[in-house]
Amino acid sequence: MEQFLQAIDTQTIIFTLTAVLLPLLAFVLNITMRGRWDKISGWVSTVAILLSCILSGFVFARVWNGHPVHQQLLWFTIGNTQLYAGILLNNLSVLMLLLVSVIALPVHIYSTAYMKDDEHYTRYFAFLSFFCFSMLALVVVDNLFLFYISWELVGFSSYLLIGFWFKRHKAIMANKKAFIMNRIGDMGLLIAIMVLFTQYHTFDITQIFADNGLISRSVMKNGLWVSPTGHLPAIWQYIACGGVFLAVAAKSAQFPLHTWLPDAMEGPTSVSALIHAATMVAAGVFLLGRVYPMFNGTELTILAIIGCFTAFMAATIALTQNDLKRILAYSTISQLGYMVMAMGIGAYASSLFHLVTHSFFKALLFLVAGIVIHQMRHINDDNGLGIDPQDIQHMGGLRKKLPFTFIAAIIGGLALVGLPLTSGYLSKDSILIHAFEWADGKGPLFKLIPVFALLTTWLTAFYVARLIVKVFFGELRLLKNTPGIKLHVSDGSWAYKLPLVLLAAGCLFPLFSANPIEFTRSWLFKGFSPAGGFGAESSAYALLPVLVNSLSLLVIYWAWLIYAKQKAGSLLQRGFLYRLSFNAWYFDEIYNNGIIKPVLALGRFTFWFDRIIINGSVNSLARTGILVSKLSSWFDRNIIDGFLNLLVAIVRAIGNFARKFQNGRVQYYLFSMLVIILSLFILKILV
Amino acid sequence: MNILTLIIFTPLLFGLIIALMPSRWRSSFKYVALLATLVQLAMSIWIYCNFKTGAAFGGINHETQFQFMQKLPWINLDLGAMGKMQIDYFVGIDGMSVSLLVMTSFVLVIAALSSWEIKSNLKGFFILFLILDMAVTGVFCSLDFFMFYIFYELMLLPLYFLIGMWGGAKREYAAIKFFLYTLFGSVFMLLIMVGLYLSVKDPVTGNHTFNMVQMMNPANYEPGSVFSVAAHQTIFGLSARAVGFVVLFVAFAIKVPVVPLHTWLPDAHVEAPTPISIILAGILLKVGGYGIIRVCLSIFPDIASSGAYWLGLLGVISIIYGAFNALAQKDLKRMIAYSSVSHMGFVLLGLASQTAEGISGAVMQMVSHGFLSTMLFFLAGVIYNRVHDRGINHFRGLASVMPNYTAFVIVAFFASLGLPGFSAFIGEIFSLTGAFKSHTVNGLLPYWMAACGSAGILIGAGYFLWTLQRMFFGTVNFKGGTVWQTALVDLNFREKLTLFPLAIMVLALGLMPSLVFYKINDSVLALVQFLQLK
Amino acid sequence: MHDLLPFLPGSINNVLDSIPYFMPEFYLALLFVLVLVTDLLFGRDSKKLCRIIACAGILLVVHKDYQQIELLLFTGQANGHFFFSEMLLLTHTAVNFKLIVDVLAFILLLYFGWDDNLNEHPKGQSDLYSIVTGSVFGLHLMIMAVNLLSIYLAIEMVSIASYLMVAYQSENALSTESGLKYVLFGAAASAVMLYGISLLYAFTGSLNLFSGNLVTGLMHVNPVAVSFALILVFIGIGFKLSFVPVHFWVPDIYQGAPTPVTAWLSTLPKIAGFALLINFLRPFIFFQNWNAFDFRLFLEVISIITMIAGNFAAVLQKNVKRMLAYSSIGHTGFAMLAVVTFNAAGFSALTYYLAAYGIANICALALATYFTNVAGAVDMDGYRGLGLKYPAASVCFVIALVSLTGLPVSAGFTGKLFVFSAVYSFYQQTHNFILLVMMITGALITVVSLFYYIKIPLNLFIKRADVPVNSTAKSTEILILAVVLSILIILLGVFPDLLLKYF
Amino acid sequence: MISLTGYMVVSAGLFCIGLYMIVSKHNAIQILIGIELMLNAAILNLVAFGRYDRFNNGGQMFALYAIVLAAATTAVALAIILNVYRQYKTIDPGKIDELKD
Amino acid sequence: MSLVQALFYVMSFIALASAVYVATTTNLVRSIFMFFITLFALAGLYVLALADFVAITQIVIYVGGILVLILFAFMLSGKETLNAIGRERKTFISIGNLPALLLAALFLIVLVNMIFKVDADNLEWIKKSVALKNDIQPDAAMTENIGVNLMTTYLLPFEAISIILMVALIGAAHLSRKGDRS
Repeated sequence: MEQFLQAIDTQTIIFTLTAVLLPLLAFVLNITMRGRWDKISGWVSTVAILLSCILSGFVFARVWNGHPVHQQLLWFTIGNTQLYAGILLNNLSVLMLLLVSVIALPVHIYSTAYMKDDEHYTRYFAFLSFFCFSMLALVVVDNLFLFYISWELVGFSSYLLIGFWFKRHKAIMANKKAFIMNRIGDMGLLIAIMVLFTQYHTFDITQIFADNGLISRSVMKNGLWVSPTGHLPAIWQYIACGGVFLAVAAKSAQFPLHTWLPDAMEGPTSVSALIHAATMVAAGVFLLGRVYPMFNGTELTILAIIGCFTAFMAATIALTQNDLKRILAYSTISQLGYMVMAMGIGAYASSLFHLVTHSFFKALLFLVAGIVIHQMRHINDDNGLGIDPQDIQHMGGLRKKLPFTFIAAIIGGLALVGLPLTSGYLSKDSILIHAFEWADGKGPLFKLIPVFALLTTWLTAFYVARLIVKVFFGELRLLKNTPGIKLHVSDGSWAYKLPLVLLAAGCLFPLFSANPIEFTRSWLFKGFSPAGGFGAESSAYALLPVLVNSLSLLVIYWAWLIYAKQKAGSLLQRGFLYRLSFNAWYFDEIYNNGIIKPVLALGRFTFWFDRIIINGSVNSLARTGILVSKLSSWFDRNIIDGFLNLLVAIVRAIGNFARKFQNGRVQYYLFSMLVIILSLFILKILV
Repeated sequence: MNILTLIIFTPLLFGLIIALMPSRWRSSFKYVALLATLVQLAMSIWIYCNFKTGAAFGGINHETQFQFMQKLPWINLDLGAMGKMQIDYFVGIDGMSVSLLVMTSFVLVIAALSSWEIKSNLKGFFILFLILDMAVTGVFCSLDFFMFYIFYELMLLPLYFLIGMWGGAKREYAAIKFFLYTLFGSVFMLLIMVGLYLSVKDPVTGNHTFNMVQMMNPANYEPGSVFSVAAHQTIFGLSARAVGFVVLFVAFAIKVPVVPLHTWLPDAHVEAPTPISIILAGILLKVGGYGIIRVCLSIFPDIASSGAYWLGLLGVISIIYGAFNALAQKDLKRMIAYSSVSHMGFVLLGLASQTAEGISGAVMQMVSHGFLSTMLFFLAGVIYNRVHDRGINHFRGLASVMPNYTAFVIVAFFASLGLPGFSAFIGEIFSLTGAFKSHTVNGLLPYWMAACGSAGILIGAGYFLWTLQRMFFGTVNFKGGTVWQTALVDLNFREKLTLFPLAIMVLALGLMPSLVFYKINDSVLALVQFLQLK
Repeated sequence: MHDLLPFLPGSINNVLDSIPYFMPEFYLALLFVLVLVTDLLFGRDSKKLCRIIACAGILLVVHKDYQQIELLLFTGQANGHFFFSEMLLLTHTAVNFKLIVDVLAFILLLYFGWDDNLNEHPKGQSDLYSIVTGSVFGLHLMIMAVNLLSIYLAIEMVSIASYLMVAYQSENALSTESGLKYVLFGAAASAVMLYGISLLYAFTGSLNLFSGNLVTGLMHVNPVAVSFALILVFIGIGFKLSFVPVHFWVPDIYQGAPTPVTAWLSTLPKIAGFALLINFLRPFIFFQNWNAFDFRLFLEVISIITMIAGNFAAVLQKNVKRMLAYSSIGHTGFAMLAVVTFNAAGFSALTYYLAAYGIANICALALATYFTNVAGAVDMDGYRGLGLKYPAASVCFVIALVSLTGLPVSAGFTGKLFVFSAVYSFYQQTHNFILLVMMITGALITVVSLFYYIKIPLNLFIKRADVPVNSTAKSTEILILAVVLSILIILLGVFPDLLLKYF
Repeated sequence: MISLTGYMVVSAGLFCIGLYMIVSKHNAIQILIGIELMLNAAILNLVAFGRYDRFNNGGQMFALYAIVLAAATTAVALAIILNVYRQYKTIDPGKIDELKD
Repeated sequence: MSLVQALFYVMSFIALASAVYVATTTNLVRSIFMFFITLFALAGLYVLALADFVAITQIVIYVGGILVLILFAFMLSGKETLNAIGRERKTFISIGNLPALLLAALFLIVLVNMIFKVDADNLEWIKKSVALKNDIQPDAAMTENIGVNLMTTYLLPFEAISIILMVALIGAAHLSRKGDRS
């Protein structure tokens, strides 16, 4: 099936292929050269990803807004089905390709420093490269079968990386949990793929999901799901969608399968930055993007509801967390909820836009967190304190010690909150606006979605502010408790700083749009919107950003007051008191009694709910599984084997009966024989 | 000399050589056995390379489409009024056999390599090993039912002794249980075989025949004979053909094993020494699956269709039930044994679907499980050899002590739980796809079976990961304390040499499934077509 | 005298004409006298000589048997020849049976001298050889007998010889005990049989099964009474075959008798008994309107019960010989499967099966002797751990047991296959469901029989000896015999037509 | 003429008496006598019906052979019983039961 | 015919009665001697059935051979002990013998039932035999007939039985012999 292709396309494909395979090469090199190359292994991987990054850039430049490139080769034949392995490059995949490699590069660089002292340095980079390979493959493959393969490989590499420190009990519990949760999603995806394959006899994404693809020619008729290639009962369409959603929920940590993500923070922080913030968790959203035509109205609404709920819930939880990485993890869940919700409300472009921007600022924040934790661990190790280096209650005032990091954190934080001039502002705005647009003309209940989305924005603002304030402002609380400890804290080498710079650059508006205010001008947004796109008439356009951002600022300020005030009465806080005079107390009271307490309570409740009910139910599922397994094992030993023993007993019984006659007395033998003859006679007479 | 004949009887020849060698050369027996298996492997690779594909080589029910055939008269008796009794020495392979044949010779090499651990009665061990080798190879090559049966039965006795003499603590029980279970299946198979023999006539010679290929053609059945399709004979009020199918199926299902006929397996696997566990799991189970394809489906296609639902159901039950049982095990080998039950359930499910995907998936799963279970049992054997314990709870943090070992364990475990890139994934996903598709294509299996089957993959992840977590990760803590810690050295060169090719094979098949699919596809299509014609 | 005078020349001619068909038996009679005279002349030292003469003589008889095939074919009497006033019938099947019996007898004669227990018998073995040759003569008669008188006579002849053989070791309490049991049970069974014969005679006035009025006469008599008489006769035949309910003697006698005698009892009279059974049934089965007594049903039920009783009871045995005794009961039941078909295929299957059984059983018992000789093992427990000390013998034992179980590749398996085929093709003609039940039972007892046969390899190889055996005793001759027999078993398993083409 | 039925009844009676003896007696010799009675019952039958078989003389000839065979059997049986007595000092078959399951 | 019939009844009665005594007596010696009577009575019955040669053989072999043998055996195996064993049981019909008795009685019932069903005097072959004058008349000299038959029709059994007797002789001699031949 060799097809003639234009030379340029072939070149593009080769570039892509090289970009994907370079990390794999790095993985293989690192695995095979273990023990010999220990020190340079990091650079092997980094160089590989750098080259990937460059190649991806080329490819991106070629394909973006150009014609999609699709090339495939026969992989194997099974029955009459021919399976092709191929690469599909369109706007979505090249964007993701670039995004992944661009995010991965700083993380790699960062890791060379961050993991420097780990005894399994090589293994770390091997796994990291392997992850990059899987992730890159995931975004470029052209059929569902390969997609599933990469999908699982991504999960697998995540498993390996979460459990990287396999001696830590929590880490291996976390990676098992992550993998199994993901497996639930994989199962859903598998079923969905099987349904689609049965319906369309192909795995090819283009054939199924293209504009004029098979799925657009399928209709529901009389309870049947009819397509040009066959038909199935309608229920299977829902099951397929459900399967896809399960997959998305598992990978992108959506309610109710989100609980693995916070636990996954047991992995190295650099891993969290790459996998559990920027790339892998976004794969779910990417999947949605790939199979978007599958979903119809109702299903999309459900998606929106779930996304929205997840976003809100996670945000409330994040309010009360003290673990630095957990806050970020919940924040990630919340942001992913946004993206899913955006998909649900039809804001396809906005969703992907947010995906991209989120990757940058969340990766940035994680790297920042990594530096902070690293330094805290230094302090901890130097002084033998035995504290949790991730607990923000021990931190404070780090902006003076880590100025560079502090700036990066501010940029990242602002982007996360979505304040103007950041990329986050553009994407988040676009989602919110779309949400309101979408709810227009629908029932009042539908309005809840934009409203809650809005609320979440403010909650986000609050926890981000709380985080930054607690970590960087005020005084180092450790010093308070245990004065006289040694502090050798710094931003670290260039390998720490350079990634922050790179990522921070990505958090600012210029990368995405020349216009810092209007998201519709963004090239990225345009790349996914149908031509003619969005009308600018809506009043929401003007109002919303103002409303959102001003309130966000207010919230941040609130948080500032609350957390900064408790430490040392800083000027800012006094200034606030100054402006609002006694109302400050009043606000404080209201905040404490009217808002914070309920919100905190709500946060606690949702966390409790999360921990006990959702987590609990997952655990009890596991417990039930083990119980069932014990039962079936018992059944196996006693009933099935028991049947065998019964047979043996029967054999014995008959044998013993036959032996009973053999008592050694010949007359008894004769007697028995004659009795039998006699009974034969009598039988003969009677019959 | 026919290559198949050579490959079958090479081990016997080497066995004779070992038998004739004086006992003081006992240290060289293992090399002789290894050489025998290597020679076999070389021959099977040659066969694989020279195996022709194309619609003209589909095999299944066309005698002329088989390759490397050899047909010699063997037993030739004139029984007067009853006609002539003719049994041929008839070997030949088609796509179904060739993949399993190569897999078998590969696994046998591994088994021979892992026989290094055997320390006592070497002569007996290797002679029995080579007889077993001959029998399993013979099963995959025979096209005459009588030969098939003889090889099939010939496996039992060597295995009995191999388990019984070199096995673990409960070896007597395990050996006899294995023997009785499988014999129970095969004696009834004998009855059906005789019935088939007397029902089928060779159209050329006019004699009754054991030729399996001719048994597949309804026209060869004597009118009015018990198993004739047209005659609708009954046995005890049940359709004779249905009875025949069920009996044969039970015989093979015991081997596969299918729940609830599986209980011999955990005992036998656990008690057997490593090389024998490898052969049991790697090859013996496939004999059952192969038998279902070659005999049950092909000779009784009508019943196979009407009974497909039940086959599928049994497959699903095996998948789930085996997985749950694996979850509950405390012994590593037992866990692996139950995982085999679960994995072989996919084979049955795929075969029951009677779709090209399902059958290809089933064959792939068999080949893949052949390598994987070999790997798993070898790995279990490694620690057993070091400390003579296999309790999952008795180990902790092995990863720190034996990193290389753990790496292979991770590969094997993840490959087994169906991680893409490894062969089991291809096998499982296509078995399931076939099962799912079946309802649309031929209406045999309901959709939910495939869905339930995929739950098995999930539980599979559960027990493998749990085991990983319990045994390999975490801080080092052994039941046997420091004694174990010193005993548990990492893999040596031979072990790596054994494991590495396996890992490569598993990976290669996962990445290039066409290694298998290309060779089997024509046969699969021929079989599917044949099954649809009924 | 006046009555018979007209018939005298004819009768005398008949006798003279019969002699060519009686050559093997004639030579056997001569052999008997020769052995006897040798025994008397050479006294104590005659043991070896008697054995040599007996063995050589039997070989000659085998040769004569073989010539009879040609004789039958040459005279164009493929369906058989009656002689001695229709006392005897020589058929191809009969010649086959005779060949099997003689060959096995040859093997057994060799084997008698190698049993240490028997060798220790203070009164010497020469007498045994005379008895044995006499017994072989009886077996020949049994195979050919078709007259109630010759049947009775043959059975008695074999029985008397057997009583003596069992009780031969008069200094051995067990041997004597089993002799007593045997003689009492046997005499009672023969009395019962005689009573049955007397009834048959009373009902028909004829003793001749074939040409006389026996079968037609019985048609006119009350069927219930006929059934009684026939059942009583079957008791006598069954005593030789040892089917249920006349099997009670078997375990005790097999266990108590000297091992070679057990080998003798478990094979030769049984094989000859089957020939007798076939001859006895033939006129009834082939008689068109026979309906007084359903032989097939009778045999079918007896066969099933025998298979089950013999095999299931064997499961619980500890003594090797006793276990083999029970298993031989089971084998009788299985062989009766082939009798039920009552056609050529069935008979050739039966012949083959019995030959295979005979070889394997003799091999097994020879090895039992071997282990008693070298290690003093009598019970299965005594076999523990001997497998590695005596590998050759143990492997042979396994082969013999494999054949007895009926697993490939062994003569026993092929025999079983032939029996199944014969029964199956008969089933295809009749669709009698009891045949199916029989076959299923036959298959089932294979599994059960494995259960007990495997105990010997289990003890030999798998169980570890509690006390290490320190014995230097050797018994090379038996070992060689066993090896030869084992090779034969496998050879016949792989190439059954070596033997089967003659049947 | 004497009715044949009469002979048969007498024979049946003898047979049953013999039968009773072989299962109830505690002495091997008496059991042997019982067997002889059964044999005689059969011989009586043969002889009685042999009257109607003048040419072949089957019944009478059979009776003769039966008597001779009985003698042979008895001789052997007695020899064995003698041996048993030597070994066990009893000839009660019920007490000689070393061989049993 | 009444005389013959009467003789038949007398003989039958003696035979049966003595047999019952043989069966029931606890004294072995008496039982053996009573067996003499039974055998003699039977010989008489044979004569009545016109089988004089058989009757003579009966007396010669049974009475003269077998019984003497039995007596010898009895003597050889220690009379006192054996008698002691025989006398151990006092009761005429003990409970222990009840099953045996029941068995014998049932057998008798079944056999008699059968005998009456058969109707021996009107059997086909007997009628035919009478019609063909194939029945033995009281004045016939059957001994000659037997002699001829023995040498022609029944030659084989005649020869065979010689071997049987030889075997029995050797065997019995072997068993009875004490210890080593030398």
